[in-house]
Amino acid sequence: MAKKVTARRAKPVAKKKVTAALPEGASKRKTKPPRAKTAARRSGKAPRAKTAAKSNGLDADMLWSMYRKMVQIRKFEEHVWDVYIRGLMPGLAHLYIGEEAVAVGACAALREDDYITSTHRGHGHCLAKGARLDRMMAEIMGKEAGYCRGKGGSMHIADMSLGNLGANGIVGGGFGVATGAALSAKMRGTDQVSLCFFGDGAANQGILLETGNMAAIWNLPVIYVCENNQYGEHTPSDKVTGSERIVDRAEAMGLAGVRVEGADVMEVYEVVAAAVSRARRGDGATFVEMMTYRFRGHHVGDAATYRTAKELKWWMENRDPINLLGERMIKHGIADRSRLERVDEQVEEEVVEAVEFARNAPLPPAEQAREDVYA
Amino acid sequence: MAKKVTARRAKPVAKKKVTAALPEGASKRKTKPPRAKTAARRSGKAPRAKTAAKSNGLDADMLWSMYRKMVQIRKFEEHVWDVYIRGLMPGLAHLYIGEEAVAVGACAALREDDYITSTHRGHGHCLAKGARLDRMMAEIMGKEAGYCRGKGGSMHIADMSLGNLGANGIVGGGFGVATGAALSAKMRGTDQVSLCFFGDGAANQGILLETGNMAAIWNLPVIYVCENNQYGEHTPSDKVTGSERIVDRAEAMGLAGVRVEGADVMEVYEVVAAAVSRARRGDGATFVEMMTYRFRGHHVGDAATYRTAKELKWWMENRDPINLLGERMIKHGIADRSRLERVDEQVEEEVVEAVEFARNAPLPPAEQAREDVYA
Amino acid sequence: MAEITYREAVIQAMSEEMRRDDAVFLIGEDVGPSGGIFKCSEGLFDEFGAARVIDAPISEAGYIGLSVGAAVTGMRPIAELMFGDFSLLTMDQIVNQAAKIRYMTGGQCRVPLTIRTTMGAGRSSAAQHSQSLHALFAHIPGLKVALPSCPRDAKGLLKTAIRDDNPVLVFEGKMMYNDKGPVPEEEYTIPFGVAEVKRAGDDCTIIAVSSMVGLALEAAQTLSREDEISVEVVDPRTLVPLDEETLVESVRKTGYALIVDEASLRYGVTGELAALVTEAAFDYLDAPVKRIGAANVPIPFSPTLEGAAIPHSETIVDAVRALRGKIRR
Amino acid sequence: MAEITYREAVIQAMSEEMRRDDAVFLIGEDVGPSGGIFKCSEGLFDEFGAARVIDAPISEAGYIGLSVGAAVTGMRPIAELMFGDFSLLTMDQIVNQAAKIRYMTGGQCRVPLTIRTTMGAGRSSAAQHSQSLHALFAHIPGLKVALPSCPRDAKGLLKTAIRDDNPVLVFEGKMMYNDKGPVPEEEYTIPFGVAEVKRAGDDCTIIAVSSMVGLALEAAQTLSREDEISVEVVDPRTLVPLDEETLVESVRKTGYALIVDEASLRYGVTGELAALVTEAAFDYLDAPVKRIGAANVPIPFSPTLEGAAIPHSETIVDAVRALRGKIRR
Ligand SMILES: Cc1ncc(C[n+]2csc(CCOP(=O)(O)OP(=O)(O)O)c2C)c(N)n1
Ligand SMILES: Cc1ncc(C[n+]2csc(CCOP(=O)(O)OP(=O)(O)O)c2C)c(N)n1
Ligand SMILES: [Mg+2]
Ligand SMILES: [Mg+2]
Repeated sequence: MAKKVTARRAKPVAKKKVTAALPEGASKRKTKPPRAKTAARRSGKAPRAKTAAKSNGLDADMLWSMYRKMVQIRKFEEHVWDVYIRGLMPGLAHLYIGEEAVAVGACAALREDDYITSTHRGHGHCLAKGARLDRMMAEIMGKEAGYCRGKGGSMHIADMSLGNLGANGIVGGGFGVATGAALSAKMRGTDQVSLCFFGDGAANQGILLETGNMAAIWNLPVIYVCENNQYGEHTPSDKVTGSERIVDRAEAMGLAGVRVEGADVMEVYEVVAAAVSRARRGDGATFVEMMTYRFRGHHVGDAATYRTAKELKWWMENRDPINLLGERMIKHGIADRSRLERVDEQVEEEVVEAVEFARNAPLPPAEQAREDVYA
Repeated sequence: MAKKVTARRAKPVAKKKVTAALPEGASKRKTKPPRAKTAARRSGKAPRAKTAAKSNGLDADMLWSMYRKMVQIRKFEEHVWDVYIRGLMPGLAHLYIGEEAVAVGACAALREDDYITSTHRGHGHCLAKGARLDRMMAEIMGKEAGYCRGKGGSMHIADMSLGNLGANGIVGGGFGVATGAALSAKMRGTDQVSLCFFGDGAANQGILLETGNMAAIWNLPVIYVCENNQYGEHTPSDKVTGSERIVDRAEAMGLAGVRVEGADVMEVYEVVAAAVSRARRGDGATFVEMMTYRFRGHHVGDAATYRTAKELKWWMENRDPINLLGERMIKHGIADRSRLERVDEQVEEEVVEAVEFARNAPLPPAEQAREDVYA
Repeated sequence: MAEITYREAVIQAMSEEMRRDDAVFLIGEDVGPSGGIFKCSEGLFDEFGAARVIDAPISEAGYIGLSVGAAVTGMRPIAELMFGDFSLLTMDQIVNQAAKIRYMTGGQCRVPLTIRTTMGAGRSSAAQHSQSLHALFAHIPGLKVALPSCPRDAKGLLKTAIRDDNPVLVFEGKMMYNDKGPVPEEEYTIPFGVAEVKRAGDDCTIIAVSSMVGLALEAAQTLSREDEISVEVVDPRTLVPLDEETLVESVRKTGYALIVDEASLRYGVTGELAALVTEAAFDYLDAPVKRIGAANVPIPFSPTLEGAAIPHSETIVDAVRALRGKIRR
Repeated sequence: MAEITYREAVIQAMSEEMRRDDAVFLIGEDVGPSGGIFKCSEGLFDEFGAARVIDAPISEAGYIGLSVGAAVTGMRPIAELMFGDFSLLTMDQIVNQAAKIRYMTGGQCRVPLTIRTTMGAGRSSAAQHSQSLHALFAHIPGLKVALPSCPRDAKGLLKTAIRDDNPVLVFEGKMMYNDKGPVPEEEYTIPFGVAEVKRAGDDCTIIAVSSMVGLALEAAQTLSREDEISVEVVDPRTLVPLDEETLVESVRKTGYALIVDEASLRYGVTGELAALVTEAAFDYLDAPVKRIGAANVPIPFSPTLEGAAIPHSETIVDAVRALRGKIRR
């Protein structure tokens, strides 16, 4: 497995002009999606990447690491799909395919002891925060060797030893935990930060206002990362969201806000890194709206008939975060196709191994159902 | 009692320059309060008074009516205080003294069949929407003749026959009901509007985001009236509110927003009237933040030691809505002091009568406790 | 009678009532064009349009709040909460507002609000998508609570709920959506507060709700076949109002009672039902009333664990055997 | 032993634990400089400062959510919900998050979260400020629930709650805040799951919680004086965990049991307690267990109505008389 990408290891990436949010690999002519308003725009208050992006050379190690992690997530999810189809997995899972750059870019800006909270669509967050493929897959298959001993499944994977406070089956369920972890870090006098992943749908849960407001008044070290993939289940985001930009809600609560092209892992990294240093310095919370898209249905088994093939195609062709990064690495002479393919193959092997591990791992014995209720 | 003031009867009032929010009666030098940011500012989207303020003469009838209603509320509350001190009232009450212009100006812009929802500090709203003094006082004293047969008390007065859907003991409890009444009006194809009173404290309840967003996406005929009296119980609003202006939250949800000097009953009327016509036309919801101040403690019995005597004095001297209107009426030759005093005396008599009525009214028999649970 | 699924029964109930009364509308997440995650509103959007089949934002407290406001001003909302677990986000609206507004205002309004939600484990959906939370609502004065256990009841009780002028929570057993059963072709409703004897018997009464009724009927067959114990299965159908009489009568007849619910046992509804029938049938009881519920644990994900946490027909069989084996002095 | 009020006991418990452990902090509405609406945090702000005594916005769900996050990352929050009624705004955080996060993650974390809130009617506060909602939480696996009935228990149980590594709800009886009682001068805690026999007796057991314990003790005096009935009063003190043994032992001894709770009777905790003791003491019972609770109505405002809706010591006296008068065949 790829080594964990942490901000401590991270060397500066090229400082891009922050308003030019389009990934270099995307042709300018093809960039307008059939629906949705993806144009990145920054609020005046938005933090700027400082510490993390002070030179203008590309850090090859870091790019390779991010590339590898995104491929890992992609292949992991493809195997989850496969495992589901083969009937090896109980319940359901919500795949992260298409959104990899958000988790990977964001978590690359975090230290191992920083916190994240994740969502029902959480596999990508977990892997990006350093979770192991085998224990993840084991959890998804309900095995005792899984992260949660089989008690949580796909929707509740956590690895507290790596600061992953857990996925949540309640849409918006992470706001409280993440903001409370930030309060805790502040009270304990550490410089940890807390990062909350959530969707465009979750942004309509009132608790966003409540926790965001508290983050603002108490200047908490929290970064809210809204994954605006433009749908909540089968419903288009713009049908159920009053404002054009979700990030505007943050400013109205007194938070710094910024909207980002979520398919560009470097852009994501840069903006989150800036938000992280801001939080670590004690300058408070930031809200980042990431424009992204899921390439699969809401969950395994959802045929996603509520959106057009054309729309999907546009996103897959123009906003595949793995392609975009790969092309850029090639362009900058950091990678060539064969090396990229080698990574793909290596990762594929790792994931297949993880699936095999999980398949062969035993189910938890029934009596464990009564354990872990109380400490 | 004064006749109900409705928008149907309302003749146009002087069209003031909307940015000059200071009431004419207040000296320009004294207008900065010791704390809090009262300067009225308008958002670009804010509705403008149109239908209601098309001429520039003052409507004397309407001013008298509003004056009388404000005096009625003031005196009613003073008697509630008195009744509390004398031990004639069970439980507690939250007095509206100092905020009269908000309820009276806002309700003057409504029709009888329009809806309001009210708060724990609700007596002013109820009276402004046309409630009777005697049945209100009877309710507050827990009598069977009260609006709620003694079941609700001060915090739950409703008069559904006048569109008053009730006060609420849950801070923020009116958002759902008010917005739902607007949805209902729209579905039933009437042109009724719904007006939701709530405090600066209530604006930190997440349901504001949820209902405001729905009002925006469905273009509902609702007016959110935030009574920013700068405290929630003992806590100053600015300590617990991230954004400087609460109204900014509305715009971020896609609503029109405006901030108003809440001590100026005409300004309040004008702005709400504009919002009401906007809603009636089907153009959607408006959020109005009223800068106001309560002259008494949080509830009867609260000594309000958390604020300075100086602050209170400033507000009472510069922002007493009854004084401001009275002075303006004198200045414009609509009233003289003796006529104003006569109104005071008449109203005092009415309120004393209401208290007597309530005192002599019987308590509900115990068996009524089991009635009204189910329809 | 036609055989239809529990899901179809729910859809029929809604569509019939929406045809019958313009004031009825449906609001919930993804209930519109997509027909709902459980496909329980399929066809409604096409027939009634966007104005009456409303896709809500993910704002459960908010849209239940709106439904209360709509209900007191002339509409008859059906609000769907996809998973019963999400009702926890709306407790203030349901308990502090919907259940009390009529009472607090001295009877000035009616609250014809139906909240449809789901209950039950068994799908490996883990702790936040598997709860059976009806006890929380049954405890609150001002609410009514219905738990249909078969397609016929699903339709009849939901129609009654929609016509009721009070807030009603209808808990649909999500494991039953595909179950088929006979449903009358003609228009019908099922009154609240009327229990049904789903199977008559003499030796032991099982009081069961929701999908536990099916398990109890299965268990009754086994017990009849293998033990010659004749079990009577009674389904209260509504917890509030409750048909105490039918329950008590059955227990007086059989002298033994087992109460089965899928919620976690502790402080759930089985305690109340046991206490009620014990008090009313004390002198007829040959053994103390027994109760079965889920283990007092959050519902776990893995099938081995989940299976260990919830009742099965074998659990019921064993309990009845133990009960009948224990003869009172 | 010093005589202090229930309120002072609460304050002492918090200040002692805050001195003892830096991880403990208090968050709630107006708990800071003003010392709280019920004056239950008086002095804490002065001693511990704004960093540990935090005035929250009126965002109950939000700050309970923050408390969960703080609890799993090394802090020990005490979150105050002024009125128990407001807990309904936070059910998702308490039930879906706090109660389950440890279990769902396979035991990866602890949740040392104490939620202090209030219960009880009698102040003419009407339906939204008078509820006793402990049953809702007692039903949820993963939570613990304590109901102190006197100053000594208020202090001892709260200290135990703060030291417990699980989410605990402490329901304080708001009518008891001014009640005085003896409290040990020396440091002490009261373990969870240990009932206390508040008064020994032979003829009838009364199981009561919170302020109902005081009423039961009053009733016991009357019954002793006027009827020569010797009543044993047992207070479970915590509903979860529950000391079944002490309850059952008492009922086995007296043969009669009355259970008293201030919440509305239907589907409340009395059903569970009645069912439990009936099952365990069936052969010792000379009459069915009786239960008393509030009427199944929202709590009304007017004193005549409110008085009719909640239990009184006379209600208890009458019930015991009826119970003892009814001898079993
Ligand atoms: C409180 C709550 N309401 C509803 C659901 C059902 N649900 C699961 S995922 C989902 C959509 C979430 O949309 P979004 O936040 O945009 O995340 P995405 O799935 O797009 O990543 C819904 C409604 C839930 N799990 N929790
Ligand atoms: C949900 C809820 N939380 C807390 C309270 C207690 N409470 C009653 S009034 C109040 C302050 C409300 O402040 P605001 O909304 O500004 O209204 P104001 O009293 O200033 O008019 C509080 C906290 C409540 N009644 N309901
Ligand atoms: Mg989404
Ligand atoms: Mg206020």
